[in-house]
Formats: sequence, C-alpha cells, structure tokens
Amino acid sequence: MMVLLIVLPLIFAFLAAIKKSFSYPLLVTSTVVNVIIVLLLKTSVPSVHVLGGWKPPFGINLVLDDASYYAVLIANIVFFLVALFKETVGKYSTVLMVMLAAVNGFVLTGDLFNSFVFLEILTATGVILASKRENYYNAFKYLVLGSLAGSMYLLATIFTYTQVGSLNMAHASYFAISEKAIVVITILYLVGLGVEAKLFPLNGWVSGVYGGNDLSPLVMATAVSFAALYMMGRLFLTVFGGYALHILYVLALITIVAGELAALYQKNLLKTLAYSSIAQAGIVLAAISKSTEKMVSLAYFHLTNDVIAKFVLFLVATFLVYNYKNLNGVFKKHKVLGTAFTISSMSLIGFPLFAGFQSKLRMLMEMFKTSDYLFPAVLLFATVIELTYLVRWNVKLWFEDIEDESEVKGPALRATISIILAILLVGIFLAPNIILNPTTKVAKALLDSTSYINNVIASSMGGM
Amino acid sequence: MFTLLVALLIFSVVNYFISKASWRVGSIINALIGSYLIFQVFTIPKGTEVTIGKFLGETLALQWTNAGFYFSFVSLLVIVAVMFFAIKWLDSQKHPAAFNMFILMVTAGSLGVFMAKDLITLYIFWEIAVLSSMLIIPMGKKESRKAAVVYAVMSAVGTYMFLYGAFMIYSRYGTFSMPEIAKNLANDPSTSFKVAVVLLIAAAGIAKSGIFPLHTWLRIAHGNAPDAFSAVLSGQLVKLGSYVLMISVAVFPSLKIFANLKLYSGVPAPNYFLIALGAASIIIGTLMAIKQDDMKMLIAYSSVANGGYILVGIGTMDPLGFEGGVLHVFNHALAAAVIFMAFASVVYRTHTKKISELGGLIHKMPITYIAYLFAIISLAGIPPMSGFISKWMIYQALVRKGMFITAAIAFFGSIGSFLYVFRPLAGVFLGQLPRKYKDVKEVPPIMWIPMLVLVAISFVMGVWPFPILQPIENMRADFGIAPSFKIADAQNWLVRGFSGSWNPVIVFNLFITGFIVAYILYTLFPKPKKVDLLKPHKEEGAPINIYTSGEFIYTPELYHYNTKFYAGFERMYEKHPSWEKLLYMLAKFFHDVGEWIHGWFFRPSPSAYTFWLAMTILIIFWVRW
Amino acid sequence: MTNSMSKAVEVLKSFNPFVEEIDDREIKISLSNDKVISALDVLKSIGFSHLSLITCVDWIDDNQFELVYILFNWEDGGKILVSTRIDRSNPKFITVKELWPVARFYEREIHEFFGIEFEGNDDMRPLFLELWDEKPPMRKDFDPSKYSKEKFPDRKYEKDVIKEAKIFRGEING
Amino acid sequence: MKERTMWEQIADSLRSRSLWMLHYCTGCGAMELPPTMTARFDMERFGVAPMATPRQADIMLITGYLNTKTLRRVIYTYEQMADPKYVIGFGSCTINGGIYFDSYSTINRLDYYIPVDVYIAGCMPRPEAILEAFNYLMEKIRKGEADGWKRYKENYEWYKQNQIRSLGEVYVHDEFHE
Amino acid sequence: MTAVYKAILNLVIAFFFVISLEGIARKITARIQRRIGPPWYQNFIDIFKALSKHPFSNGWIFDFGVLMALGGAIATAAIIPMGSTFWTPFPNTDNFFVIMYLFAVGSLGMAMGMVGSGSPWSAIGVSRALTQMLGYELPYLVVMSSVMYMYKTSSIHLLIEKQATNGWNLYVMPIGAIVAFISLIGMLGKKPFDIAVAPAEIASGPMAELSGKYMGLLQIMHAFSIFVEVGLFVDLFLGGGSLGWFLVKFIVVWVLATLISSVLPRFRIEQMLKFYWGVPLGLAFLNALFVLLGWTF
Repeated sequence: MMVLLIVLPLIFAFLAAIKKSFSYPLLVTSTVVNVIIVLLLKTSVPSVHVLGGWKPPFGINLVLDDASYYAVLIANIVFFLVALFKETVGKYSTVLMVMLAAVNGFVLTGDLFNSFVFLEILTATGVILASKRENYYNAFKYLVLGSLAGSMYLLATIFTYTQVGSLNMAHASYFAISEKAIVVITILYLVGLGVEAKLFPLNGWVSGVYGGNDLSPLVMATAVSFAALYMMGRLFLTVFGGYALHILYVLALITIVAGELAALYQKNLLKTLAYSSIAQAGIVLAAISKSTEKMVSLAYFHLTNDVIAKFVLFLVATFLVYNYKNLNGVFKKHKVLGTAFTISSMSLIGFPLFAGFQSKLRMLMEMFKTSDYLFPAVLLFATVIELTYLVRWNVKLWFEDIEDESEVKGPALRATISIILAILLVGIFLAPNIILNPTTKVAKALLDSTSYINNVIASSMGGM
Repeated sequence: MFTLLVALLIFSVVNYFISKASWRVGSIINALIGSYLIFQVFTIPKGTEVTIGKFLGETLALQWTNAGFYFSFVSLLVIVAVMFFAIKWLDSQKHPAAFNMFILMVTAGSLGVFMAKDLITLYIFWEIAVLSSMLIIPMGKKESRKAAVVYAVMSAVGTYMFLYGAFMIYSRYGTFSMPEIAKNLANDPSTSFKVAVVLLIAAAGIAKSGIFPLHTWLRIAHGNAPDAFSAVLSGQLVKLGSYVLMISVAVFPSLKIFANLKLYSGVPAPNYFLIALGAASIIIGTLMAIKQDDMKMLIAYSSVANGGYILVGIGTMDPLGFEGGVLHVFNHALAAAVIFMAFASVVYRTHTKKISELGGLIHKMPITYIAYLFAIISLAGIPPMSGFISKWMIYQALVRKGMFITAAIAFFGSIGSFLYVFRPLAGVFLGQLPRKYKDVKEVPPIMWIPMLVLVAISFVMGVWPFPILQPIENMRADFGIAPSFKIADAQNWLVRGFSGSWNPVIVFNLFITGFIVAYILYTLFPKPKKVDLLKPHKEEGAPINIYTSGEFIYTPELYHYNTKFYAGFERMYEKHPSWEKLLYMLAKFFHDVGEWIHGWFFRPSPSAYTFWLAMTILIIFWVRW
Repeated sequence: MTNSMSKAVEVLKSFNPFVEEIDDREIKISLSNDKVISALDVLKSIGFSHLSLITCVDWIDDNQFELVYILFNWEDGGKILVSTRIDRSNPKFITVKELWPVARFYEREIHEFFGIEFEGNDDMRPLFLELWDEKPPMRKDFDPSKYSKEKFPDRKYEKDVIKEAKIFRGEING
Repeated sequence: MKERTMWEQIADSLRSRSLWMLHYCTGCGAMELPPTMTARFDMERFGVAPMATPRQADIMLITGYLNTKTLRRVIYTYEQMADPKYVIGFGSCTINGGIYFDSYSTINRLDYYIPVDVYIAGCMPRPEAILEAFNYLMEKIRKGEADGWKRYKENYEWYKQNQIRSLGEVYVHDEFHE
Repeated sequence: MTAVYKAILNLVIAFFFVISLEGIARKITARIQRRIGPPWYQNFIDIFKALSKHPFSNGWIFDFGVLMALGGAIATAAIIPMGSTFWTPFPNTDNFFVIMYLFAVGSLGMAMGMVGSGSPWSAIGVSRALTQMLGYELPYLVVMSSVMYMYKTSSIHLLIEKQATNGWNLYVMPIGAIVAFISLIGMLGKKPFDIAVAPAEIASGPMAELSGKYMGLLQIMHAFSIFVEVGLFVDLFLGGGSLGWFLVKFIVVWVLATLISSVLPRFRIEQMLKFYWGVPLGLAFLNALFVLLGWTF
C-alpha cells in the first residue's frame, strides 16, 4: 500500500499532462488520496515493501518506520494545504504532483541510489517551481547548485557501493565501512544533502528561490526541507551511526548565526523569511548532530513548529508582497492575516503562549543537562537577532501609517487556514505532547539502526 | 492565584472584542477588574502555593510572599489609576481596543512575575508582560515604532541572559524554584559560578529597570509611547526590573553567598558592581534629564536615575538601605505615574510634548498642576511627601557604610532631581500662557481623580509612613536582614536610622504651623491688588502688566522663559559622549556583518556557489576533526 | 587727499563734479541729481564700501533740500561726502537700498523728518517719532516752540523769579 | 493736614526712614546718583537704597528731560509701583522744560502727567542738593503731606486726560517688540 | 509643651537676632567702603515698611509660593538646636538630612511662587539659584556625611555633645570646616555667589515681581534661612556650647562671611560651578578619606 504514495501522484501527473484542463482537480484528488493513504498506513507502521519482488540486497525496498511515517505525514499534509490555493498553484499542478511523488519516494526509500534519483527529481521540480513569476536567474542558480549536490550525492553512493557491495541502507549500516572510506562518504553525503538542507556555505540559493515567487516557498520551505532534514537524520544517525556529526554541529552553528545576521540585513519580507528558515534549519541540524534521543526528538519538534510557522508566514507574506507595493500598516486592512502572522512570528521567536517557547526551552534544558554551553549561547544570541527583525517587521506591518491605498479583497481561504494553523501553534504550547510523542518515536527509530536492519532483513526473508 | 492570572489573560482577549464594540465600556470594565484585583491582592493569605503544572520534569509553582504582595500592590495601584485615566483619555488614541487588551495582559504578566516561585514561571510571565507592552508602545507617534523595536531588543538581551543564568543554575542544582536555589547557592564552593549566575540573573533587572549599560531604550520608549501607557511603563514595568534585581541580591542571600568576597564595609563584590552601575545610572539619568526639552523624555531619564537609586538602596543589603530602596520603588512608582498622567493630560489638551512650546498652563489646568506639583515634591524627595523617607533611609545607609563616593553621587542625584523636576514645572505650567493655548480647558474629572488619589496616598504615606513600612519590614524579615534596632517604630511615631531618627508627624505639623503663621502674617497686612496675567488674552491691545522694564509687550510667548532652562549648566557638558550612539553603532555593526555575509555568500553568481561548495569539501577534508 | 580719494576724483571726472576739499582726509563732491546714483556705484566699486550716513539739509530760502551721502574707504581712511540738491516743493529721490541695505533706515529717517519720498523703498513707516501727526519736524518752516507751547503745557510763574534772584543776591534792593 | 490714625503715623515714619529708590535715569541726571550712593555722600545712611524693579521701589527719580516716548514708559512703570509711592523730579527740565522748553518732543511740566512730590531745581542738582531733597521728602512723609499717589488715584481722570492730550495714547505698539 | 516654647524662642531669636545682624552686616560693608552706612536697625524698618505697603499679587500660585517658602523656613528654624541639648526643641527629630530637605521645601516654594509670577526675570533667577544649589550642596553634603560617619550619628544635638568631649570639629577636621564655610557663603547667597539675585543683570532675579508684604515676608524667610544655615555650621563645626556662646560664635561666623563677601565681585554660573566642583569638592573627598583612615586630630 505504501508504494501507492509514490505511484498514484505519478499516474495523476501523466493524466494531467495529457488533459491540461483537468490538471488542478487531479492535483487536489491526488493530494487528498495520498493523505488518506498515509492515515490508513498508520497501523502498519514498521513495514518494508520490496519493489518487484527483488530481495533487498539486490532490489529496492521502501521502509516505513516511525521516522519515515512522520515525515511522509507532514509532507503530504503540506502538499494538500498548498493544493487548496488554486490561484497560487496556477499551471504548476503537474509539477507539484511529480514533486509530491519525489518527496514521498525520497523519504520512504531504503535504497541509496533510489534516494539519489528522487533527490534529482526533487531538484528538477524545485527548479521549475522556482522559475514561477520570471524568477529565472535564481532558478538557474538553484539548478547549478542542485545538480552539483546531486553529483556529490551520487559519488558518495558509488563509494558506499564499492565498500559495502550493496546500495541498501540497512546493509550499509550493517557492514562496518573502513576508516578511510567512511570519511570520504560522509563528507560527500554531507555536502550533497547539505545544499538541500540549507547548510551554511551551500545555501546561497535559498533566498533567491524562496524569495523569488509565491508558490515555491510554500512547498520548498516546508515539505522539501523537512524531507531533506529527515534524510540528514536517517543517513547520519542510522546509516553511519553518527560519524561526522561534529562537523555538522560546527557548520550548523555557523548557519544559525549567518542566517540570522543576513535576515537582519534584509529589506524585502520574503527574503527575510527565507534567511530565517535557513537559521531554523541550522538549529535543527545542530540539535540532530547532538545525536542523543532527547535532542533529536526536540530537533524534529522544533522543525515541526518551524514548518507550521513558516507555512503561515509565507502564506501571509506572499499574499502581501504580490498585492501591495508599500507594506506599511497593511495589517490594518487584513486583521486576521495580521494576527496569524504575528502569532507565528512570536512562536518562531519563542515567546510563551506559543509553540516555539516549548521547543526552545526544552532544547536549552537538554543542552544544559549535557553541559554544552556553546549552543545555548548561540541559540539565545540568534533569538535576539531574530526578535529584532521579526518585531521590526511586525511593527512595520501593523503600526506604520498606511501609504498604499489600493483596496484588495480579503483572502478568505488563506486567512482561515493561516488562523487555524496559528491556533494550532498555541495548541501545541498548551499540549506539547501531541507533537512530542511522534517525534520521540522518530528519534528512537532513527537512532537504533539495529531495529531498522532487522526490519529490512526480516522482510527480505518473508517477502512482501 | 493561577486561575486569577489565566482568567485575566483570557478576559483580555474577550475585552478586545468588547472594546471593539465600544471602547468606553471596555475601559470601564478594565478599571473595575483592576480595582477588584487590588481587593483580591489584600485577601490572598501569605504563603499560599499553587502548582501550575509540569514543564520538562520541573514543577512550575506560584507563591504569595510579602515581596510579591508589596510589588503587586504597588503595580496594581499604578495600573488601576492609569485604567481609570484611560477611560476618557482613549478617545484621543487610534487603537483603543488593542490598548485595553494589552494593558490587561501587562497586568497579568506583572502579577505573574511577582507571584512566581521558580525561574521558569517568572520567565513565562515576564515574556508575556514584555510582549504585551511591546505591542502597545508602537501605538504612539512616528518615532514610537523604532522605540518598540529598541525596547524589544534591549529587554530580550536582558531576558535571554537571565534565561541562560537560570539554565546554568538548573544544570548544576537541578531545580528552578528560588527557595531551593537560595539554599544551594549559599553553600556552593565555586565563587566564579555564583558570581556569573547572580549577575546573569540581574541582567534582566538591569535591562528592564533601565540601569546604566542598557538604559537607552527608556528615552525613546517613554518619550514616544502613548502617553498614558508611559505612566504604566515607567511606574510599573520598570518595577519588574527592580523586582528581579531584588531577587538576584536579596532572595539569593548575597551576604551569605559572597561571604568571602566582602569588598568594602560589608558590601560583597557583585553587590558593589551593581551599586556602581546604579550610581552610574543616577549620574547619567540626572545629567541627561536636566538638558531634555521633551518633557516625557525628561521624566524617562528621571526613571533611569530613580532606578539607580533603587538598585543602590537594595544593593547595600544594609537593613536601612534595603528598606529605603524598596520603599523608593513605591514612591517612584506613584510619583512617575502621576507625572506621566499629568503630561498625558497636557498633551491631551495641547497636542505637543515640547516644553519650549508650552507655558502658563496653570491658569487653565490648575488641578493637573497641583497633582504634578505634589508628585514632583515626592519625586525630588522633599519632606512632607513619602519620597523623602526612602531617600533618607538610603542616605543613612550610605553614610553609615562610609561609601562616600556613592553617597556623593546620591546627593548629586537628589539635588539634580530638584533641577529637572522644576524645568517642566516652570516651562509648562508657570509663566506666560501662549496665545494659541488661550482656550485650553481642564481635563475631565475622570482623568484628574486618579492623579489626585495617587498623590493623596503618597502624601499620607509621607506623613504616616508606617502602613507602607509594615509590609516592607516583614519582607526584609523574610530575607533575614535584621537590623540592630526597630526601624519603623509606630508607637512613638519614629522612623529610626543608624545615626538618628526623625518623626514624620512632627515634621508635618511643623510645616503646617509654619504655613499657618505665614498665612496669619499674610492676612494681617494690606490686601494686594490683583495682577491678571491673562490680560493680553482677555482684552485685545492690552500689554502684559508685569514689570517688563518699561517696554509694551503684547505677545505673552515673548515673555516666557522655557527653552534651554539651565543654559549655564548645560553648556558645561555639551559635548558629552552619548551611550545611545554607542549602542546604535553596535546594532549597526551586526547589520554590516549581515550585509557582508549576504554579499559574500548569498547573492553572487552560481560559479561562486560551486566555489564555496568545493571549498567546504576541501576544508572538511583538510581539517578532518 | 589720500590716494584713494584722488583716484576717486579722477574716476568721477566724467561726471564733472564740483570738488571742494574740507580737510586732508575729507572732500565733498557735489553732483547733479541724475549722476549721483551712478557716482555712488562707482565709488563703491573702487573701495568706498561703507555708507556711513545719508543726511539732508533744508535750504528753505532757495527752496531746495540737499542730500548728503557720507562714504568711507577703510583701506586708507578716505572720506567722501557726495551731495546733491533736490527740489523742496515735491521732494523725490531714488533709493540706494540695493547698494547698501542699511540705507533703508536712513531713508526712513529722512522721510520722517523731512518728508522726502524715495522710490523703490516702500517701507516708509515712522522710525523714531511715535504717533506724529504734524509736518515733518526738521523742516525749517515747522515752528517747534509753537508746537511745544500748544502740545505740552508749562508752568506760569506768578512771581518774577529772576527779580527775586537779584534781590536775593542784593544787586537790587526790593 | 487731615489727621492720621496712630498706625498710619508709625507707618509713615517707617516709610520715611527706608526709601527704596527706582533709578529711572532718563536724562543727564543719572550721573548725579552714583556720587550720592558712594562713600562721600552715602545716601544709604538715610535708608535710601537702589532697587531694580518698580514693584519694590518707593521713590521714582526722574533725572532729566522726558521726551514723549520716555514719558509713556515712565507712566507705565509708575503705575507698576506699589502704593505709597513718591516721585522726585530732578532738574529744571522736569520743572518747566529746562533748556528743551521749545523742543517738539520733550514735555515741559512733569507733574502735569504724574504727581511729583519734590522738585530739585538746578540743571542737574549736585549730590548735596539730592540729599537735601531726600531729607525734605522724608520730612514731608513724616508729616503726611507727601500724598502724590493719593492725588493720582483720586483725580486719575484728570491725569489721564493730560496724558492723552500730550501723548496721543499711552499704550503704543512698536515694531521691535511684536 | 516645653518643646513648643523652645521652638517659639528659636523663632523669636532667629527673627530679632538675625535681622539686626543683617543691619550690622550692611554697616560693616559700608565701613569697608569708607562710608557711614545705615543704622543697625535699618533692616527692621525696611521689613516693616515693605509690610505696610499695598502690594500686587500675580495669582494664587504666587501667594501660595511665598507662604510655602515662609512656612518651610519657619519649620526648619524651629528645629535647629541652639548650642546645647537643653535648647533643642525636638530632640529626636533634629536629623541633619531632615533639616536639609525641609529647608528645600522653603526654597522650592519660593522658586515655584516666583516663577508663578510670570516674569522671565524670576525664571532665569530661579534657574540660576537651582544651579548654584547644585554647586554648593555637593561638597557640603560630602563633608557633612564624613562628620556623621565619624561620630556615627546625624542628630545635631548628639554631635554637639560629641564635640564637647573631643574638641570642636574645626580642629578635628579643619579641611572639612573650610569646605563647609565656603559652601556656607554659597548657601547664604552672599556677594561672590549672589548670581541668582543679581540686581544689575536680571532685575533682582526671583524677587523681580515682589512688592509690598511679599517682599517683607521673603525678607523674614531670608532671615530664618540665614539662622538655619549659620546655626547649622556653628552647631556642627564650632561645638555650639551654651546659648550665649552659640550667639557669639554665630556673630563671629556671620561677620567673617560678610567681610569676605563685601570685597569679592560676582561669579558667573559656570565659574561658580567649576569653582565649587573643583577645589572644595576635592578637599571634601580628601577630608572623607582622612576620616575613613582615622587621621583626624
């Protein structure tokens, strides 16, 4: 049943390619169907699906354990929400369907080469999305960087294949790779995935793509980056057993500071949010690189809050940027959008009454428990900078005197969805466990690679 | 207690929609809630504890101590007065509904802070207070947007240092609740950890109560916030900072903790550092206040100076000094609130904040004038009003401890306060009434009643200080600072200090008898002829009838002295280094670093990206931890 | 005659002035009405930058006003009086406000005390006298003592004070 | 002389012993005052002291010719002085116009406009004459005859008419004080 | 009830003694200027003459200010102990800071009243007076705090007793006494420091609008404030002694101050501030250091 998640969107995509006019309804149906499938899959969580009967060491298998289930769930929900906005999707529904398939595939696959293939598709569709609203130059930049990253990823897979003899992740993690080889493999993987996971020196493309048009940030900043960060966890924790994590830790810290400072400098709202998402990704990566169960679960908890908040922020921001020339005091005309924007930005900063508070405080708690004094200092410093530009934007959008008199009809659907998600954020503050339980399961699944291996090998014996 | 706070928070959102309908009803409800809260504060029995819930394995609890009662009572006094004041004042504001909502949130936040038993609850309610006040400030005029950002950043810096300190404590002792922390800190061997932690906790107090290094936001925030709210800001929110300072010095018994660091006449080193900061903020506050032309910024700087007084008082940890510092919280809260409300009514009527444009408003707004006069008597620390008692105690402590430089700075601050409180008095209220304010009317009663009530309270506490000294005494007893003699001796009306006592009632009687004797003399002699200062306004073409060295002057503004009031003194420190510019330069530095990063890493051509990609691979390979 | 003054005289030759030397550092140049303004301009350009005063003399018997411009040259202290005669019955002259801004006060004063009109200088408010309704007082045909007698009453002495003083000094017995 | 109550007599004797002088130096008489104040003649021993503002002054010294503009200011200042106030006119210019008797701008007779208690003859009296005047004024105050301020109050209309007749109007606007 | 009688005695002495002293001061200054000078009772006459005139009142705040000024001065004069514990009207309230700040009530009242008169002369005068107060108050209070620190008490009559045992403060801490005397001259507003009441520059400063009885009342207030200031100096630095000795020392200090003030021209504001915060403040801190180290004689 799991493979339908990948196959169905592809079929719908081809149908849409044939019948142009049906493409949007097809997109909606495919996302709805996908969400239903994911919910149905809830019961049969630790299961492995072997493609075409080929046993794992030779064939491709899809692994659905707690971690990948959570990632798929988030990705599909995001795509479903994006699909609701007919006018932002416009004629990109086929691309979106392909991207949905790619994301599901990338997350579920247990095979390294297969994940490379899905990564390539992701980058390709990402480039097409990024080129919306004539954002060609940034799209081109993303294409160059994405393909380079893809090639690095491929090299790493080839090296692992030479060392382990099979492309299967379980096998890779099972057979100890020699000392010299592991270094090359991890570095190439780090760089390959780093581009997609917005690691510091590699995330040049982010501001161009996210800041470029109104559709790509909604999808890329949330679902795709979630998938990339999940894959980071999967690779470095399960497959390589936490080998090159201290490199990741240092790069992540630099990403946080660089992202925040660049955002501080920005004048354009979308670009600021792009850099803020770089910084949040940095925080998640730093937390993952701690490789303790509590920290990894908090990492994904923080990532979930960030995804929700970013989704709302970009929803509101894209609407504003493409409807008003001058943004002063715009929220006076759209009160609901404004409140959603403020709530999610407050949650990003970590004010109490909002989800961010829970994740940041717990992270600080954990770090102090493991007496690591550097990361909390960087985190708090980054929060101060983040607070500066987010408060500056909130004050500018709420309280400045309105200069742009153009009257734009309030976006009812967009407002309702963003206010629901904002209230969800407050809900998470009140009952953090609704997110914390799944993320602890994710952490457990990622960390003990033995259960991962047993699932895969067991399934290779028992077949389907 | 916790239900009270949650109810307040929920009701603040409800009140938003009520005020959307009609803001007047909303603000009346606000005022009623406030007064109910004051009543509630008195009824809660001391020592009750309520656990809120579990957070990361630690229990979050509220406790009702003497300190909590005293600080909540003082802040509620100020907030309720401002709420009543706002009932009529809000019609001159653009966002009355949001104002009503956020002021309730500020109340909830501050009460939560005062009730918090452990650092995390304190942090949560502290952030609520900061968040809601941060959203009220930008409702003011143009400059207030920037003020909100500066305010947010400065309190964020302080708060996150506080959080860092809290977690450092947690990592070592595994608990957040303050009583346990106090015990553990008392017998912890490593002094460097203790000093670091106490100063980090105090950082939030320094940021919030506007002590020296982080005091620049006060000028912008108070100067430009909506007028009534700057009364709450300086009267009450600054007291959150003093509360945290008190925690970092008294709740964590600094005398015991730093027993081995006794630097000078019984004052441990970190306290001495805090006192030095307090003294610096007294100097800066006073000097800058004297030269301000905008009356609200002037009183903002006076809040910096008085925050310094409170810190100096508490920092000495001397029974008298401590009591003086805490009493000064009460005095400054009331005085600053009344002064800002007076300025709010002046701005409400004349729509200008500059002293140089105003003058002679006593003829048109006598009641506001009286409220302002008594408030500045208390702020300047002159006997009949309660301001004097707290300053008297601080002086006694400083002199007894022989800290002469701090004492000299404290004296300079108190005399400087005569100067800067007198400047708006002479520039705005006394002197000649400009022609364009000819038909200014007095503010409606709902606005001057709160002022007079607060002034009356401060006056009564000045004459008979024992009701307010009682809670402070048992707060001091809680912290175990026992003096060798009874400070507030109610039986024979004495307020005792180390080197002498004085009897507030006798002093007041003396002043009254002196006043009566003067009045008798006044009536004995021939009746005066009335010189009407408003003659040029009443009949056209009548010159001013006071001594104008023979010249016929028809425009009163020409004959009113209010710009550069202390020119002689201001000239002495014209080219002074501005700390504010320094902090702006620091912010600019981060901005430029962001620009550099953006320029180098994020903007250039794809070829640069590949270069950076290759560089990362090379570096990692080369370094290979 | 300092050299700047002699240079000035040469330059003004073309205006055929009537030059008379008052003392070694002061000469008086009388010109006809139409040449005065240009002469002043020339003098200003060659260094006589300071217009110290504009005065007026009332020649009532030959029914003329004499306007005198006093110029100083501060390089070597030369002083020139440029004077001209204008008709008295309807006195009118051109302002030098553009050359020297201070001239407008001098002209206001002359207008107030002599009643001379200056085209180009419209600000002819009274400068010194308050609420003056009579003829301009400096004119010769204005009789101040009559004005004073009628406007400001004075004391009538019953006794002859001078005789009293003489008796007191014993010159005459009385 | 109308009889005065006991209290008024005491007050008058007090007032005579302490006269505060407003030094309105209009004309050339101002130079006579410094010698009277300083060591040689020392008027302070009679209790006469210079005061800066009319509010505190008792005597107003008009020390010279008064043209119309100054007279307006003198009248305006005189009205600002507190009651029992006395005026001393120095020199012949205040008595009967002096050498400016025929000028179009100076007034001839001072007490036509404000009540003058003592005149000092002389075209600027010497300090001895001034001291003599002060003592004479003190005598008059003690005897209760120096009631210039009462006369000003009683026939205020007459004074006002004279002022309007000579000065046109007392309160004028001038461009330098708008 | 004896306290009330003593207070009244205080006021009566303050009134007659100080006003005649002022007359004597005018006589001394005159003698210095080689002129005869007014009789010693001249000030009484001036005050009663001022009280008997018909004044002008510039509004209710003007009257209230003058009354508050006189009220404050009377209250402060009533507390000052005259020389010995027997002559202290209120033994447990004569704290130094209470006296200093109750005295401030008087000056604030006067300042408010005078500026209330609406004349810019008084506003400028008051701003100068307050700046001058800032000037002389700082060294004075530092010296006083060192006195209080040394004897561990700030109630005046106890200080007098302490001085009876180990000698006058003038000898115990001479530097402090000098600095206190310099600020005393500033406090009295005598010649070098009468910037606030400069008759030539700002038409007698705050007193510009005072006529009739207001002038009289303020002169009485000035007399009381002189009594307070010089009385404090005598009590704290010359040991006070019995009532007779107190008055003698009072006269000596007053005459010395008059002598100095009658030969010096007036300071400008910055000059005064630079002067006060220069040498006197330095000496005050030096004195504090000596007291701390116990190097007193």
